[in-house]
This record gives sequence, structure tokens and C-alpha cells, in this order.
Amino acid sequence: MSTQLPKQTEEASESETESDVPSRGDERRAERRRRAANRREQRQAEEAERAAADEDTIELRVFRYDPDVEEKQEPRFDTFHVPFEKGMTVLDALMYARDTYDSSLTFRHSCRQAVCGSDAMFVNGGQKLACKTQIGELDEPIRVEPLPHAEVRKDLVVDMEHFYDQMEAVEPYFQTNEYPDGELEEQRQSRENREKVKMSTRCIWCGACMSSCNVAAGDNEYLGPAAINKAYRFAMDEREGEDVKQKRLEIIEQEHGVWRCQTQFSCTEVCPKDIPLTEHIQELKREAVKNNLKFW
Amino acid sequence: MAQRYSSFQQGTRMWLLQRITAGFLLVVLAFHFFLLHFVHHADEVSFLMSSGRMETMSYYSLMVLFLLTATFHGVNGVYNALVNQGLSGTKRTAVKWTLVAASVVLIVQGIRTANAWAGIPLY
Amino acid sequence: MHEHDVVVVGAGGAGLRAAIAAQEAGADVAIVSKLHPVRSHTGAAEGGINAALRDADSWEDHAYDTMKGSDYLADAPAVEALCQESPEEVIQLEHWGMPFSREEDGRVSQRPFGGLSFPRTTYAGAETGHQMLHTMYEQVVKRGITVYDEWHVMDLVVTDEPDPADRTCHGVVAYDIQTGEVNGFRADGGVILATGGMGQVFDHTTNAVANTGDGVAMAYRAGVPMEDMEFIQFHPTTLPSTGVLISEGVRGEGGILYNGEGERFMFERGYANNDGELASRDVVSRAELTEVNEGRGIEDEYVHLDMRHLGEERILDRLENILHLAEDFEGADGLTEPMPVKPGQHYAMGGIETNEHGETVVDGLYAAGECACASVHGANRLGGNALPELIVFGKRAGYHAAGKEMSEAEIPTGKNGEWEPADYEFEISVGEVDSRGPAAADGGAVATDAEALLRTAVERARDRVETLLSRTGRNHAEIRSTVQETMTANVNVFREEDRLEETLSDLREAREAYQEVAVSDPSRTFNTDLIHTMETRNILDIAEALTMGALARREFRGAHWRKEHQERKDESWLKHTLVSWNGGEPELWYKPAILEGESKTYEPKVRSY
Amino acid sequence: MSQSYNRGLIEDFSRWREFEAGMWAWIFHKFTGWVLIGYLFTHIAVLSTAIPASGAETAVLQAGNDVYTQTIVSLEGLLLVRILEVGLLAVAVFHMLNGTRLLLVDLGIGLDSQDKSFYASLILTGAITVASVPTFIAGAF
Ligand SMILES: Cc1cc2nc3c(=O)[nH]c(=O)nc-3n(C[C@H](O)[C@H](O)[C@H](O)COP(=O)(O)OP(=O)(O)OC[C@H]3O[C@@H](n4cnc5c(N)ncnc54)[C@H](O)[C@@H]3O)c2cc1C
Ligand code: HEM
Ligand code: SF4
Ligand code: F3S
Ligand code: FES
Repeated sequence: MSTQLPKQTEEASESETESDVPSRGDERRAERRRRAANRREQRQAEEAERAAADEDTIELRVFRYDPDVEEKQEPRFDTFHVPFEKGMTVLDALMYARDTYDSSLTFRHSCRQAVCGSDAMFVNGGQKLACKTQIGELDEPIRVEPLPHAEVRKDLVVDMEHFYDQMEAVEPYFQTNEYPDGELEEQRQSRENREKVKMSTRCIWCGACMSSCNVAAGDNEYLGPAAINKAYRFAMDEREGEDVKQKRLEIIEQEHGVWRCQTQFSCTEVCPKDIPLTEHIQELKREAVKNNLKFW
Repeated sequence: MAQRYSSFQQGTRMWLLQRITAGFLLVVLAFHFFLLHFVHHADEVSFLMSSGRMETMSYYSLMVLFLLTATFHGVNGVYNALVNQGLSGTKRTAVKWTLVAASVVLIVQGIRTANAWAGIPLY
Repeated sequence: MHEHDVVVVGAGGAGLRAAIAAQEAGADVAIVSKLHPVRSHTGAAEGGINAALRDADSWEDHAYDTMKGSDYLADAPAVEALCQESPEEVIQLEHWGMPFSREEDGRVSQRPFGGLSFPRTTYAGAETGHQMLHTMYEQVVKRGITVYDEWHVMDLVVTDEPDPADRTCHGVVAYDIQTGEVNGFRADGGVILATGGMGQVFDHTTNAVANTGDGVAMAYRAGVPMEDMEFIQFHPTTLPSTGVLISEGVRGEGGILYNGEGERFMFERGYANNDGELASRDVVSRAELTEVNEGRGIEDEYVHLDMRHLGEERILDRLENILHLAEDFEGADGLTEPMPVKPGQHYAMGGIETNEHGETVVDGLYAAGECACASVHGANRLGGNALPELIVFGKRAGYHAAGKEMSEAEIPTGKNGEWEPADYEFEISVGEVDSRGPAAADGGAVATDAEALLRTAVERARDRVETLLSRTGRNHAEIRSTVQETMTANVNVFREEDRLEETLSDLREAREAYQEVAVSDPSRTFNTDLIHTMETRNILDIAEALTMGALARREFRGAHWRKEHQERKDESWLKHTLVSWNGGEPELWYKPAILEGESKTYEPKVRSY
Repeated sequence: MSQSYNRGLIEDFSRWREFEAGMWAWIFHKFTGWVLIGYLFTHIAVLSTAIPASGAETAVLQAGNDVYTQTIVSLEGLLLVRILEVGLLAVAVFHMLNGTRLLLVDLGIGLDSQDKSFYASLILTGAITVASVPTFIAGAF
């Protein structure tokens, strides 16, 4: 049913700009606010009832939490009934729920086409991109939670800082010591080599893989599949040259690097871009071993 | 490149050893099971039979190697599992040395047992 | 308060390139973006980047194609800058490691694209924009450029002189989405707007939810004119439920469009007897909508794009990604059923008026990328010309803001060159409903020194946030959807006078409703309700200016089709439409398009391919 | 990544239901590994009875009356021990088979069919275990 919170009047007027003693105007406004909130609640209740009565609705159970709002400080699940349409994705359903029932329902989203990587969530127990997950393929009720193993900021929004730090820890930028001489001259790269790095360049930084990996959950410093894949993307690019590759191998060989991976494969399973993460990690392990064996 | 003295970093070495021991154990453990459960049945076991096998030098060394590799593989595996779950700092050092101590005890005890069978008076 | 030499607003292709350039030129630069850089919509671009890289090709040909494609409404100095510098910029991307598709000999691949006389579209598979965005973000990481991500820029801090040409921009005010903090960013070198598209003005678009045209609206309210806003490109094959783009490749390979009665309408209904499905984007879009409007659509909404006859093998070989798109976003299996498609908003040719260095009429304020109008696309953008625009003009704006020596600009901004007032009377009043409310701010403030100016601007922004959070009223979502619906119904590919007028009055109502808007989520943490409410204001301003331009331009040029005016009128309409905010009372005016290039003049010809 | 509170408490999501092959393999491999190392310690402890036994008279040994033989015989006489041994076999066989799978994965072989090889390991483990029950139970009754 509708889970819209009645507006917290105290909360809202707590800003420094407003006076402490409520004036008559304040009271009147508060009263109006209360009435408006009631009206809204009623309308939403009706809408929800209508939706629930309708055959073709889906039940969405969404995780709610907000450290800033008293009623939401205790994490809970809210239920929304959303009319189903063919082709509907989890993101569409969430947007419908937000725009119709509860505008405080919070989640990141932008592109709606699986390229921006904002909306990785935990849907029915698996890491999924909400915009790329068809409702029709899920069992009801559909449970939507924020990504596991990440700090929840609010509702479905998690803190991505740590993930970004890991991504940026592998010197994720192209490095080479020689460029072609001629003006407007590109570096040559063979088709095979481009094919080799192709999948690894598709990562959209959604963090689903990291969230699915138990090793990353246990060891906060583990670089994680996405960052290792990023390192792979450069280490395997022939344009960078041997010496740079050497440096890259040293990065991924560190204590919390590739050796942490226990081939759980869950990263590979959840990656919305179908990047063979485990394969890339394993290849880097072998590269590292080979590289080291040379000096034995 | 050339100035890297230790040619193998810790992580690489342990990882590789875990795989190598796994490969070895695969063969020996299969042999072990086969010999002691299928060829000789459990209820036929006796000191003398064990003793008889152990007196052969090749069998004796195989078993000692078996013990060493299994201990390394198992203990290193446990250690890795703990480290992967975020064990760090002093706790980690403590666990590490406890595991090393346990391994030493296990290996010493194992070799003493083998010696007892083989008739080597070192036990 | 944060202080940097240059502040770049937006971290898509244009913003990132601008930041890198400014840093190269020695400035202390920061990027402020409401999304983390890699989430920007540049990542959605598939096709490629036009650049004359080969000996058999030349920048002159590229410029010619672009002018022709623009239906002679682009400014030649900007077009020539684009075509001359695109090759060098593309090679720069390659040197930064961008994984382009490759030829047998290891050079970057190029492919043919609509409207181009040479296959000069450089690409990286079907994900050129993604690769470009990530490659540039990698450079930003490498250079350690400061990025304030998830900061929503609310306003520009601009002085309050009566004439926009005398105003100076000193920075921006932004809202930290994570914490709810409002803070100022001072930038004495300059502010570069790179906030991307405005697709959310329509309810069916290939653009992201974040593409709400914030930069355009902010600059508009600060006194910078919006240029050529009526020119919106619609893509004929987008998925009905999400707006995800189905590439022209399907029709290129032989995909067929059917209406609800199973007719191959492109031929059977005589829309394009020669080219059929392969006619240009605007022709196909109009045909599809005509079918739907006349009752021959499917579910009164879309038509079918069928590729089953191509056979599984060929589809899997060449159009595999299309299968995934239809499956993931529409739940349709392209192998066994036709895919539903309809036209969707795709690209805004117009935007913030700038010259070829990205400078606006306000001193210290720059714009680059889709939010800007330099103008290189005129009345119609060629596929593959937006991405080079990002890097060429992003770089130029970055250099200029950082104080690097640049040539004298040839394109005048504001009313500094030739201009004429508009000859159109609007029946509906436009602009601010009540020009005294806090939302009415002109971008100006009554102080002159930068520090004080910023402080007042921050205060005002805080007040605005507090007001929105504390009062009760309407939810922005209803208002936003009213705007989107009326725009899609009346201002999309078909435009008729009555309905445009009707739209202006709908927008008026929406504006009035917005006066009572309130945010119901009281949270200070990640309050997307608040962000969307602020965005809705921007959508309103843009929608209005767009509709005004569409009403005023009484001709059919490029993407702008008018029922009452079915031909291109070169004698009277070789001019840009501009709308100035004027303190809440929008003013429409024109300035001539510049067709004289470096060494030749681009004479308008009939645009036929 | 860390977590500020235990979200699992809010609602039991029976998350494991969604685990894919690779994850199960990882869990089983861990479990079996720990069981094996645990057994190794126990095993050596039991076998150590051979040390005092070696001091016994030849006749005692021949009669099987030494500490070692007695321990083993009494242990093996317990049905529970026999059953545990079958369990041990299952654990060991799975660990070996899945270990082989992991070694192949490390070599980059058959990553695409990693799930199939896991199921194969499970089935083979089951088959081998069942097939060896007679041998293990022999003489227990
Ligand atoms: C599906 C699709 C396919 C396309 N294909 C091609 C193609 O093949 N070839 C081609 O040349 N062009 C193509 N285009 C067009 C081209 O991709 C876009 O025009 C271009 O990417 C826009 O880039 P940008 O940097 O201007 O804006 P964006 O990449 O949209 O970036 C906007 C940035 O501004 C920030 N921002 C916005 N508002 C605010 C605010 N208020 N405060 C702070 N930050 C803000 C956002 O966070 C974001 O970082 C395509 C477009 C689409 C939608
Ligand atoms: C028979 C052949 C064996 C093979 C092929 C094998 C293979 C492996 C492999 C490849 C790993 C590493 C898993 C990883 O790090 O991803 C491993 C882990 C382990 N092995 Fe074995 N192993 C064998 C026998 C044994 C034996 C006899 C023992 C007990 C002494 C044992 C105990 C362990 C333990 C404790 C782990 C760590 C499990 C964990 O990660 O928690 N293994 N094994
Ligand atoms: S590797 Fe895949 S799952 Fe991981 S962040 Fe990148 S796209 Fe997401
Ligand atoms: S899930 Fe984790 S353990 Fe390795 S294979 Fe993937 S990184
Ligand atoms: S909304 Fe961009 S990836 Fe889902």
C-alpha cells in the first residue's frame, strides 16, 4: 500500500532561517500542510487500491532507509503495486512508484539504456542493472534492495566512493613512452589486439561485480574484479609497450590484487556488460607467474 | 626490472605453491584412498601391515612428502581463506604463527609415527 | 566556498575535454557535475566521430557536407573550425588510448554515415561515445583534476548590469546531492557550461533522465540568449517504452517498417517511393507519426520494424546488439516478432549562443557541447558531428577560459553584431509568472565585487532550497509530465500554428502550477525529489523558448516542419532565432547566419541526397 | 566494502537461492577443504598410537593386540565411524574433482563451462560415493 510518510513539519522547519516561535502564519501554513498531506495520502491510497485490484499489477517490495528522516532511520521494506506493461523494466516500475506514490523514493538512474551504470541494485537476490531487467522475467513479489556490501546512503543509493577509489588505484590511464613521429599519425594496433581488449573496455563502472564478490566483501582492500579488469584493459593493450606492462603487472600482483580472487565467478555472472571478468583475472595471474618465472 | 632481487613476490609464490601441491595431492591422495580402502579394507588394518609398507624407502618418502604437501596445502588454504575474509594486523600475525606452530606439530608427529612403523629409532 | 581559476559544469565529453585543455593551459580547474563523469550521456553515443583523416578526404569536404546538412543555417566559421580541428582531436584521443576499431593495417577504421561524401566516421564498435567518455575521464584521473561529483549546479553567479553584454560571470552555486549542502564555486578565469542535452523536455527521448538542459536554462536566466531552439532532431526508430535507440543499421540491412494494417507504408502510402525505409530521419519520423495519427498505428502508438526476413544467421552476424536491446528494454524477440518503434527526441541543435571559442555574451561564461550553439548544426545535425563538436569546442573553451592566446572570434554574440527584432506577436504571455519571487532571479545580484556576489547568490539558493523543502504544494512530477506531454503532442515532428499556441498556454499553466511546487521528501541526504523539482523549472523555461522559436519560424527548414509553411524560405529566413530572458520577459530576435567561410561562401542549394 | 548494519535482518531473503554455480563451488570447496585439514590433524593423532605400539612384542603385534591395531579395529567396528568415512570420501572426492576444475580454471581452460564442470563434479562425487559404500561398510556388521 502507499507508504508515503506524512510530511514532517517539525523536521522541515528546523532550518536556521526560520524563527523558533511559531507565528500564526506558521501555524496556518502547518495546518495547510497537514491537510495537503492527508489529501495526498488519500489519493495515493486510492491509486494503490485501484492498482492492487487490477489484475495486471506487480508487487514491488523496496528497501527504505534514510538516516535523516526519523521514520526511515529503521530500515524497512515498502510495498508498491505498479500496473504492468509489456516491456517494463525494474527501473520503469521504480520510477512509476516514485512518481505516483512516493516522491521520496530514491535511486540513481540516468541513461535508461545500460550505459551509465548508475542503477545496479539487488533485485530478487541478484545484482542487476534495474534498467536492463525485464519485470516479466522475475518472480513476484519483486524485492529491490541496494547493492550488498556497500554502505547504504538512502533507500537504494549506496556509497560508491570505495569502488571509485579501487578503480582509480590501478593507474587507469593509457601510458606509453613512444608516440609515432608524424603529425596526425595514429599508433598502430592490430585487429587481434583490439579484439583481445574489447570486452574489457566495456565496463560501465556499475559496481555489480564488486558487490557480488565475497572476497571483496571480506577484504575491503581487495582491488576487485572491475579494477583488475581495468588493469587488464591496459596491460593487454599492445600500444603501451613492454616496460609499461611490467609496471602494470606489479600493480595487480600486490597483496590485495589478483591473488585474492578465488574464482567465484559471481562477478562474471552478474556483469551486465558480459565481461569475462574471471577469465581476465586468471589470465593476469598466469601473466604474473610467467613474468616472475623468467627470473628464476 | 633487473633490480628485482626477489624474483617471486610472496603472493605469486604462495599461489603457485598452492596449485602445485594441489596437483601433487590429487595423485597421491587418490593413490592413498585406493590403497587403504579398496585394496586393503578398513577392517584389515593392523600395525604390521602399515609397518610393512613403511619399511620400503620409496613408500616412506612418498608418505612424508604427502604429509608435507597436505599440511602446507591445507594450512595455507585456511590461512588464505581467513585473510580473504579480511583478517589483518596483529590478529593476522598471531593466526599465521599459530598455524605455523600447528603445522610443525602435525609434521613432527606425523614423521614420528612414520618412523615408528619404519623402525627408524627417531621418535 | 570553493575557489578555482576555471570551473567546468558538466563532465560529459565536452566538459572533460574543456577541463583537460584548461589544465594544460596552466589553470587550476575543477569539474562540478550532478552525475559522476562516467555516468554522462556521452556514453550513449554509438555511431562515431566525423573527422577527415585520410588523404583522399579533406576538411573542406567535411565542412561542405556539414553546411549542406545544416540546411544552410550553420555559421561557417564554427563549421570550419570543427572540420579543421576534428582530425587532430581524434588523433589526440587515439594517443590517449581510446580503443577505436581498426583496419587490417592497424589504422583506425572509418565508416560511411548519412549525408557524408566520404566515409569519415571514426568509430569504436557500437560504443564510440562510451569509449570516448571513459578515455577522457582516464586523462582527468591521470592529471588529478578536481571533480566535485554529485553536485547539482543551481545557478550562475553573474553581475547585474542591465545589458547582458556588460555582465561578468564569477562562478556558480551548487547543491551537494550527498549532503544537502549549498555552496559557492568561485571561478575568476571563467565558468564553462557543458551540461549536455535537453531531451527531458519531451516525454519520449533517447536522452538520459539527467538531460534536463540545466545549463541552457541557467545561462538563459543569466542573460545569455538561446539560439535556434526550435531545431530538434527526432530519431525514427526508438523503442516505445524507453526511447532506446535502434540504430539505422537495421533499416540499412533491409529491415522493413509496417503499420498496424500490415502495409509497408513507406512505399504503399507514398512517403518515399525511391528510398522507402532508408529515406532521411525526418521523413521517416513524419511518415510513422502520420500512420499513427491516422489510426493505422499499433496500439495507437507505434509501428513495427521487422527484420525477421533477414534470417537468423544474418541478424546474429550483423545486428546482434539490436536483438539484445529489443530484448532487454522492450521484452521483444527480434528473431520471432517485429520490434515496436516510434520517433523519439534525439538531439537539440540549438542552445546557449556562443562564438567559435565557446564564449557567450557574458564575460567569463563559456559553453560547449550539446548545450551550446556555436552554431555547427544549423537546422539539422549530421550523424557523427556531435562528438567532434564536444572535443573541438570543449578544448577551445577550456583554452580560452584558461587565458590562452586565441584568434579573434568571427561570430558575434548577443546584440553585438547585426540583428533585428522579431516580427511575431505571441497571443499568450510568456516568461516569469511573478517576477519578484525567489525563482524569478535574473542570475544577477546587486553587488559588484565577486566575493559578495557569490555570498548573496549562495544565500538565495539556500533560501530557495529551504522554501521548497518546507512548504507544501504540488509535486513537480505532475508539472513535468504536463510539459512533456504537451511538447510531445504538439511540438515534435509536426508543428501547426494553433497547436503551438495551445502549447504556449499549457506551458503558461504549468508555470503557474510551478509557483506552488514543493518537495515532499524532507531529507538532506540524496534528495532527488528536490533535484528533479529544480530541473523541472529548467525544463519549463526551455520548453517555452523552444515553442516560441517554433511559432516564429514560418518556414520548413531542416528538422523544423510547419504545416502552414511547406518550403524553405531563403530570402527571409537565413537567420538564427534568439530568445533573451530579459529579466523574466522573453524577447525574440534574429541574427543572420554566416555563410562566408575562410575561402568560400556556402551558397544555399536544394538539400537532396 | 563494509556495511553499516546488517540488512539481512530486515527480511530473510534466502539469498543463497540465487547463488550461481561458481559461488556454490566456492562454498563447497571451502567447506571440504576445512574438513580435510581437520581430518588430517585427527588422522595423524589416531595414527600416532603407532608410536607406543612399536615398542610392543612381535607376538603382541602379530596377534593384533597392540594399542594401534586395537584403536583402529575398535574405531572401524563402529558403524558411525564407517558412515563418517563415507562422508569423508565424499568430501575428499568433491574437493579433488572441484580442485581439478579450479586448476583448469587457473590455466584458463574451460572457463565458459565452469558451471557444467561444477555440476559434473557434484554428480561424479555422488556416483563415486555411492559406488564405494559396499567397500566401506564391508565387515562392519
Ligand atoms: C543515443 C544517442 C546516440 C548518439 N550517437 C551519436 C553519434 O553516433 N555520433 C555523434 O556525434 N553524436 C551522437 N549523439 C549525440 C552526442 O552523444 C551528444 O550530443 C553528446 O554526447 C553530448 O555531450 P555533452 O558533453 O554536451 O553532454 P553530456 O554527455 O550529456 O554531459 C552532460 C554533463 O553535464 C552534467 N550536468 C547537467 N546538468 C548539470 C547541473 N545542473 N549541474 C551539474 N552538472 C550538470 C551532467 O552530469 C553530465 O556530466 C548521440 C546521442 C544519443 C542520445
Ligand atoms: C586431492 C587433491 C587436492 C586438490 C586438487 C586440491 C585443490 C585445491 C585448490 C586448487 C585449492 C585453492 C582454492 C583457491 O584458493 O581458490 C584448494 C584449497 C584448499 N585445500 Fe585442497 N586440494 C586437494 C587436497 C587437499 C587436502 C588433502 C587438503 C587437506 C589437508 C586440502 C585442504 C584445502 C584447504 C583447507 C583449502 C582452502 C580452502 C579455502 O579456500 O577455504 N586440500 N585445494
Ligand atoms: S565489470 Fe561489469 S559488473 Fe563490474 S563494474 Fe564493470 S560493468 Fe559493472
Ligand atoms: S567474484 Fe570475486 S573471487 Fe574472483 S572470480 Fe570474481 S573476483
Ligand atoms: S540507468 Fe543507466 S545503466 Fe541503468
